[in-house]
Amino acid sequence: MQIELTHYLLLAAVLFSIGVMGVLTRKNLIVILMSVELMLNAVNLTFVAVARYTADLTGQVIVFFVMCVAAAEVAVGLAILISIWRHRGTMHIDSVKLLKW
Amino acid sequence: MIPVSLTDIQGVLPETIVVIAALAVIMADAIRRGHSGALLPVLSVLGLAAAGAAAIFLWGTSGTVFNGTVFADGFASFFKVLFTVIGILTILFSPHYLKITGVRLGEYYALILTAVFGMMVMASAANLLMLYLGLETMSISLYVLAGSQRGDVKSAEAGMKYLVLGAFSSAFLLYGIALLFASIGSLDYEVIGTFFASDFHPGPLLVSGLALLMVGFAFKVAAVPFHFWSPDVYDGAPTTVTGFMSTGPKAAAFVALIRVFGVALAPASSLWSGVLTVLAILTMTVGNVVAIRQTSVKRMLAYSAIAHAGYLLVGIVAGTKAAFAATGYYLSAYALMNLGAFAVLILLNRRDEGSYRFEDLRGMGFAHPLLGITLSVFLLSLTGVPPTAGFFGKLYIFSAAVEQGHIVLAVVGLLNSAVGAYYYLRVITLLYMAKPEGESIIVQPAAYRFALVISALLILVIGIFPEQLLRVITLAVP
Amino acid sequence: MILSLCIALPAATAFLLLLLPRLAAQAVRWVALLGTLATFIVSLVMFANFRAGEAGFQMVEKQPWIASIGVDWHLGVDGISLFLILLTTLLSVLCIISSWSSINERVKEFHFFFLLLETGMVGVFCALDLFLFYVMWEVMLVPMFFLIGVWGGSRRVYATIKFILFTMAGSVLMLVGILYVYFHTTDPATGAHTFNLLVAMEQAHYALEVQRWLFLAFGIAFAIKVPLFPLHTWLPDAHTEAPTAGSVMLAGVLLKMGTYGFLRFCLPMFPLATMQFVPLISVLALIGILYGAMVAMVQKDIKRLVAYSSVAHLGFVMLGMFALNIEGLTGSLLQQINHGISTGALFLLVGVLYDRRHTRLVSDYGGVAKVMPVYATLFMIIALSSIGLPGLNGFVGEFLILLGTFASNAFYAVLGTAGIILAAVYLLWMYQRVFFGEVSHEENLKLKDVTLREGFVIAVLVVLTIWIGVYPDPLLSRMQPSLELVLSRFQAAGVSQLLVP
Amino acid sequence: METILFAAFALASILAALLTITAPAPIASALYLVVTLFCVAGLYVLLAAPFVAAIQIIVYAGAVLVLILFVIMLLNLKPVEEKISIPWHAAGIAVAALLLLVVFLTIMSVSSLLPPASPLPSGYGTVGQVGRLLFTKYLYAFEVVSVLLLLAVIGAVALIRKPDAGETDAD
Repeated sequence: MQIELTHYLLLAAVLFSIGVMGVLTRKNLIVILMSVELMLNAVNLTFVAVARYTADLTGQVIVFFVMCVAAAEVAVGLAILISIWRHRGTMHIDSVKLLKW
Repeated sequence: MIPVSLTDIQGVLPETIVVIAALAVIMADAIRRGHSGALLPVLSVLGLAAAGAAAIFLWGTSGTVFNGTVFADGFASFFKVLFTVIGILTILFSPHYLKITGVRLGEYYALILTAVFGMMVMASAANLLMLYLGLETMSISLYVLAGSQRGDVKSAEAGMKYLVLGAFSSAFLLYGIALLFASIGSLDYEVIGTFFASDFHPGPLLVSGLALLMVGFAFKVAAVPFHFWSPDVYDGAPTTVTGFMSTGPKAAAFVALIRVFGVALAPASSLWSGVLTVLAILTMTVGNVVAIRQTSVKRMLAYSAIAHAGYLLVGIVAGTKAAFAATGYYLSAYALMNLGAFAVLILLNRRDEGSYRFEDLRGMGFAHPLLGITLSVFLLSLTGVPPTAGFFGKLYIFSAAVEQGHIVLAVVGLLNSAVGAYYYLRVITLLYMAKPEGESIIVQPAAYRFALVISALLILVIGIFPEQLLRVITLAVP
Repeated sequence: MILSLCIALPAATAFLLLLLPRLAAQAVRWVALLGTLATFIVSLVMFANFRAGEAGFQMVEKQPWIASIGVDWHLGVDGISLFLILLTTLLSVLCIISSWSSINERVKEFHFFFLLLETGMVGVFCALDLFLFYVMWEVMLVPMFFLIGVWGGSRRVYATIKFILFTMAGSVLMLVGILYVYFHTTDPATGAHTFNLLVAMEQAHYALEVQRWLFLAFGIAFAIKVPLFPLHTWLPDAHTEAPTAGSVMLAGVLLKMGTYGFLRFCLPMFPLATMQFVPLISVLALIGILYGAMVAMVQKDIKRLVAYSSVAHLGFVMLGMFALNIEGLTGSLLQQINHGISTGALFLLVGVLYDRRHTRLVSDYGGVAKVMPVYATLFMIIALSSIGLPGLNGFVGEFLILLGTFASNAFYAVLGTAGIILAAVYLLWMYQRVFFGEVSHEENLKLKDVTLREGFVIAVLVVLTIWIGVYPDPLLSRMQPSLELVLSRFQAAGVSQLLVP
Repeated sequence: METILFAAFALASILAALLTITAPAPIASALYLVVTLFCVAGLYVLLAAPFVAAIQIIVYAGAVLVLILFVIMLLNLKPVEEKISIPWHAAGIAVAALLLLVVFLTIMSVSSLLPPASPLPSGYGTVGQVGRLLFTKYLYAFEVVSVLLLLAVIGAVALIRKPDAGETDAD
């Protein structure tokens, strides 16, 4: 069987949905951050696959940028997590009770 | 090969100045840690003013720079000026707030500048990747700003919530971009526009991509039902940042909406205008109805910000040049009135915990005439009472809707603004028609008073004589 | 120029007041008085320059304002608006005088808002541009909001919010109507859309279906202002809670903005729809007349009683207007002026009593005529004018209205007459309980009669009631050509045959 | 061969992703995420994107995940029972499933229209080629992203730095 663009797109869709599910069903903030990373990975996979099947490098360049953004988001996210941890000693959305989720 | 020409650099001159100013602020803060006094805000304001001047200087250029990835047109210039105004006002309101809340974060001003930078990138993006990068630059600055009140756990949690939902929605936006890319093969607005303008059958992949893109945008402008994050974030963030967040990013997101949906995707409007109409109606109505029930003025303003996003969506739905000009006008007016309202709230808040209860405003109007008058002007403008800018903006947006035959949308929107009158005027009744609770002494720094008076006057001036501003915007609309 | 001056003078005076020191209450009063007086004199000059017998607009001014969307500073006066402007400027002067001693707190702010209110009201009656009209219509809300809310009675906040919300809900619908008209009006000179009312009227040839919607969009806003039953519920609260000057302006002028709106916009622009709505509005007007009168009868508070009497009187105005013949229209317009004079005077009179005793309950009085004979006399004349006694102004108006109504629908006229009888009952009954009999409360023994200042204010209005009652011709001759022009719109629309039932 | 590799990476990545979002201990989640990232990197190689694959491993697996693990260790996070209500849980799964269904059907319906694998120009996906595009068309984007990284660093440091003397700390 030949692997087509369709297969990559489907795989990306599955990974993206798993990420969405993680964000929506977990309460541990750090796991939620990781789920967002899953979603971004799925998007990246889509870009790279499209780049391959259209022989256009643009897709790969975009992925480079998305990775930078993802890294920045994680860094800031973890910093805020630590500052919450200092106050509360926990990482659950449950404990974030001052603001309704 | 030199990939950069002078035109390229000129096209992004305001952005460059803002970044340089941000770097200068960081350096100054590092050198004089904790003893910088008024240096940082002064540097920031100067930088923003220079950037604004540069944007005005660039007025009249058109086309794109950097290989078609960045617009250097009047529309971008207009919004760059608006962003610098928003930035300057926010910074003028900030030192006092940082002092009373005990925040000593030198990075605060640098982050305001980088957020302004991100907004400028969004406004001038001619490519979906640039849009995404501008959005993220702005958002990450805001995540940190929202969480910057380190003594207050509410602030950190607001920052976290903003970050999680921001990243979540960005992922949707990006997935939408990816699917569009898969079907069109380019991210340039121009190519997308040509693609849609030529005869096409919207393939399912394209429709899904558009839908995801729209979900992403809806999150960003806090349109119902993707609004639930915004009141909490607005409530928890430091109040100056809340004012900033509810005006600048909203303007930036709407410029992008105009450029992407209003212009590039205009030929495919049958695909999205129906959905956007429903979103607009829901957003206006839910925002207003929920705002009525709030007990904190800050939360009330947060929900009403949702309602205002609904009015602005009407402009996108109407989809004409006049409608986009109206959106630009309304965003300018909204920036002034909303920032101003938050700024007065900061001064009037009598409790330390930042609760902003309605009761705290009792009788403050006569006790503090300047604050009372300016807040009244801001609130009347938010309500949409003539001769304020808020009125003219609303009229202009809804007239565009009526012109395009969206009469139901206009009726719903205007009835909503009558609902809005209830909770905005309630604040005024407390200011002037209730007995004050004891004496209160309020510090009013000169820069603060200056910024308030200027904002209020501007609201009246562009409300009574909108002609000049209208002409400028109308010329700028792509 | 003269109309702009009429609008600008009060506003300029208002901002002049802001420059005065906060505590110089007396200076504030004098400046405000001079400002309103100057405005009144200017409006008298305008009256003198008005050419009777002409139907169209006179003293027209037109300056571009927001050129890119076709908004002009466009003013003019015709027989319909002439007397409403005069009424506004006159009542403003009288209100300032009457507030001389009753407003002692925040004097500067009070006069500031009052003068802005005058600006808005004169602006509404002068505007010949739909946008300008709407702006003036809304601008006037803000000062009224503050006048009721800050200087009003105990339930003032509730009353003022209710007033604002009712008015705004109506006016936003009107705005949609205005925008629709705007996009169907093209300036022949420029080819762009315009808010010019004269052009809009010329080009108003809408299909019946469209006219119906537009009539509703405009009409609901006006009906709330009038107020037409069942949209009247804001009125008793606002009138009762407002300070005397506010009540006088509310009753005297603000309500007329609604009836003026019908006359200026709905009738000439949407004649087909107007015809269709005649039965509905007539019935609502009749309900208003009877309901207002009956509710007034059972009021314990004198001011509330006067407020409900306004509902009844404005019912007459609407009834006459929707008779759609020249007698009815003339009577309707004249009665608007009359109501302004006599109800304005009634609120002023109630204010005089309230200033002395700080109560408005009928039961707190009795035998007042014995201690305040001059006051009682003035009150009697005004009450009789309000009832419609021949020889006083109310009679002329009501007579014309009933004449007009009888010509179009005799049944309505009969019911309307019942309203007049009821008016006599509630006013005279109240008069009897307050003024006649023994002095039942000791405090009332020491009541001082009207001062020279108070007496002057009311005397001016009494003279007017008698003058209009005896010699209404100067008014009628100036009104009728313009009203006939309105009626001619119905002939032009091909509905004249429908006018006879 | 390619087919087998794709199948292996695909299945492994899906499995690891599922484990990432279901593992009770954050540290386990992080490790499963590393597996997913490696699988995706493998797919990038199959897609003729060796440069991207390298960055994926260096930046993601190398830097981001290490950062996450570091924070987990630093804060000594242990698995805690997450009291999540059943309807909320179900709703989350439903939304994700619906999304998947829609996108899945979309892709299936257009699968015949998607381009087949075309022959690649020489040097496709190498550092030089990617770099050229990066520094020509996307030069400005590159500048923007550098500002973004800078501000992220500044922001992160600002947030976790001990409050300055005099700065109030409520807790």
